[in-house]
Amino acid sequence: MADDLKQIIAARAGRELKDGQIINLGIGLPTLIANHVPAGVDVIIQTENGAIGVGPQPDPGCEDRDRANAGNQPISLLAGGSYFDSCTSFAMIRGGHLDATFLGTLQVDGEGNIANYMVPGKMLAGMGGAMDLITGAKIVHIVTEHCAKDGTPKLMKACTFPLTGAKECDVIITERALFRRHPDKGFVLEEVAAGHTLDDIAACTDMAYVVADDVKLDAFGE
Amino acid sequence: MADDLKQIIAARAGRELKDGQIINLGIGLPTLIANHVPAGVDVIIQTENGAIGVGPQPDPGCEDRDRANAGNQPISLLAGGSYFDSCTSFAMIRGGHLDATFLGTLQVDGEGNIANYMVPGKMLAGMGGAMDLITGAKIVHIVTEHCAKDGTPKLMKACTFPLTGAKECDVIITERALFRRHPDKGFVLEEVAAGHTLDDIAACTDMAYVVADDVKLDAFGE
Amino acid sequence: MPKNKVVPIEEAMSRIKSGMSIAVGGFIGQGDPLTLIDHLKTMDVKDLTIYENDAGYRERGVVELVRLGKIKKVVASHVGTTPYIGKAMNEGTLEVEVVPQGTLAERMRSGGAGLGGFLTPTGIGTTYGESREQIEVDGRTYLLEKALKCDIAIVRAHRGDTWGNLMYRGTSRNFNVPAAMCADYVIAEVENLYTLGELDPEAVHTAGIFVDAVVRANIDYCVLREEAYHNG
Amino acid sequence: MPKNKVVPIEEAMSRIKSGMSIAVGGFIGQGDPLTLIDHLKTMDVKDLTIYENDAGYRERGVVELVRLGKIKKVVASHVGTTPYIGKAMNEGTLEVEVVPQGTLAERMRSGGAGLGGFLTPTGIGTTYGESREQIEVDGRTYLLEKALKCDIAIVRAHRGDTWGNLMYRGTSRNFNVPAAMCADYVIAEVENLYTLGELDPEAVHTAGIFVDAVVRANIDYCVLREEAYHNG
Repeated sequence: MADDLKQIIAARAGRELKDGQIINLGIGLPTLIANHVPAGVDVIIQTENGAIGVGPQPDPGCEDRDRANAGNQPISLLAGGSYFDSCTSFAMIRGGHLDATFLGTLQVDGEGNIANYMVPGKMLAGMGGAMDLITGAKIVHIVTEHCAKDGTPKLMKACTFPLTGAKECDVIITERALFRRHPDKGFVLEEVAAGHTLDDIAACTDMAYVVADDVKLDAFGE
Repeated sequence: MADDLKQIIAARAGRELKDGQIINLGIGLPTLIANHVPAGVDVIIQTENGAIGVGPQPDPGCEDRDRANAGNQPISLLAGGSYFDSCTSFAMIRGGHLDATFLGTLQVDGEGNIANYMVPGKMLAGMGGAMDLITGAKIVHIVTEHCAKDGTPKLMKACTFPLTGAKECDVIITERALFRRHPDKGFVLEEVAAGHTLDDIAACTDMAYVVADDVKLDAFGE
Repeated sequence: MPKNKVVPIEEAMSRIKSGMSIAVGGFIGQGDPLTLIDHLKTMDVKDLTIYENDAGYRERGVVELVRLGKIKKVVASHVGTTPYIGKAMNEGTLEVEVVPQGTLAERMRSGGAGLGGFLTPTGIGTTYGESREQIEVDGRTYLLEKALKCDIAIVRAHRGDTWGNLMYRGTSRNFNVPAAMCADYVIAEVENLYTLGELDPEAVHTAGIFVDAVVRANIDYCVLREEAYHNG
Repeated sequence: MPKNKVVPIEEAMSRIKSGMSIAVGGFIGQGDPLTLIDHLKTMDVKDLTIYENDAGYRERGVVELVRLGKIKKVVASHVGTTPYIGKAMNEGTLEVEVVPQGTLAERMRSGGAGLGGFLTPTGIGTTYGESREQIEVDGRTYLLEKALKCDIAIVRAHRGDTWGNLMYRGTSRNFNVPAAMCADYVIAEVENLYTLGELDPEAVHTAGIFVDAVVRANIDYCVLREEAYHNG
């Protein structure tokens, strides 16, 4: 994914953060969201390999192999942070102690199903902590490029790859749009990024959704 | 139970200890076994409320309410000991990491059943950690006065009180005798304390047992 | 920056309502949250269900709440250290349920860890075991013990910071760790309150993520500790 | 006095035989027991089954043992950080089973804690979940995940004493804690070896009761740590 698209998505995702939330950011694009926490909002970042209170990346030369996130990037620890083992980490995650998680995906569908760990017969990375995060975090955000590299929709009628989580996705943020799932209406298109139209979104989205009455066009600009 | 009987039982139980064993001692009489560890034998004592490496009782004036055993007696901690929470404590106990436990009882029978936590309609103390200890420790020793206060046998044909553990007792040590359970023969009377005869033991023991070919009479004297 | 959870005791404890379930840390006085229990004695609540290893030691601890008629039921591994509990039970004013100590601790942890329960060999073949569903795994039979989730938890730590990171002292750690995990609202009383960053991040026993409110202990436990063995 | 478990690496590792299951601590290089893995590379063993969060990072870690043909199967939550694993799997020289990270950690802990398994909501409704027995508790469906018990565990600690009390550093703690619980024979390599009593009894992460052999690390992890981010 192009860096500028990543930054657009991360910036919009950052604006979903609420003051005081405890969050976990997946590897790759989701990690960038840490750079887009709005002013006046304090969030606490947990990393599933065993730390909470993750701070900014240390300056070059000050990294430490034993202070890293789940993507092996060096981290610092804020005052009040602590380290723990994997069982305790997933007690936090599975036990509903995280307010939100942000994860990338291969596919997501209108039922809230997420498929992001394997392409049958091709690629098996493994689900890592994603299955637990999707199950345990109070709000599950999918942050992803709207379409796959070959241009096919990632927001599907129904996921075709093995699921990482069933009916767990709450919010989908792409470089083109933001969808939020409501208990009865399913996914609602709330925002369309500047440069895109409602028709554009319809054309590149197989997933069932409804358009919000007050859908915001030319969004993502703030 | 009279103190001298307790000391006889604790002394004999102490001689069951092997160098390097990790053990847990129940509240009351079993705790006395710590004073009867034979010379040249080092054992490590775990207490289920959350310490391992329990050392001698501190001198008067040096006790500390936060360094106590499961019976609330003050303890010291030997070099190499550590503290932990109840989940970790029972991970040790249930997980088979203890070599032996020594517990008192209300009743025990020839099947190795142990009943030591309630008298229906009369007394409900609760099993505390005993059920886990009986299940998890590699060798379960029952240390008890041979008969109840009213003179009735505690070594029963079959326990009548609710069981704390089923078929888990390996060794029974009373002030009169030592029985060890063999896989096929059941409990074998191995030792009779000085001052008692084989007939005495038979008269005060309802539990089925066989007498060892090399049963040691006038024992417990060392 | 993690938020400051230090609140007046009245504010934290006002979450407790009649009929609620409360997990209580401590082990026959070792680590019992006596400041919070003392406050609860003054509150107009009743029909509480307590999950704790025991009910305190002699006349101190949850047993005091039982005497005041605030407790409907105690679920514990052992109530032999508080004779009044047996009396109340026999008089029919208190329900008591006893469960194995390791099982109770693990049930709390399971609730806090989002598990539905666990399979344990403890209790197989006993009357207690008959009260549980049995499940066979690879030829061995286990009891299915359900996760425990409480409305409130009250715990005591020796040190705590403003976000609720906690460190316990000696054998006072015990049930405070799992109790602090298993409730919707977790109140920690701390003997010594620290600024964020003062506690060693490698040595924290309960991370602040599990804790909702931090209250300063108003009991001098250090004096209590020294006196404990001199006054019998 | 707790016994001295410090032994030469050859003696500890000679317990490993072909066909055994081995739990490995660490997380994509953070806390991986590289001294022990390096030694295993020199040993004449094969058909090992590895339980680890991953298979190492890039070309370092358990992946090296896979390259040498010593590994039959890897059970991990993620193998994406070691591209060779996918290659070996596709070529049919290696079996790979992936399980959720929290499930794998908890399976190790359950094995070490004497439990038969646990009920987790993780994986419900997925293909993965279909490989597990489902159990309903109070109206909610869970997967039954079985406890894991291995023949051997190899872990790395930053500090350890002669009895095997261990302390980890930063995010290197991870799977080292549950791995050190779940095996019949647990080998810990320690970067820094301490005399009994030097480690704070309040701050020990893995108690020596879980550990069978202590080996001195022969890798300068402090140098490795400093170099890690400078050489890419």
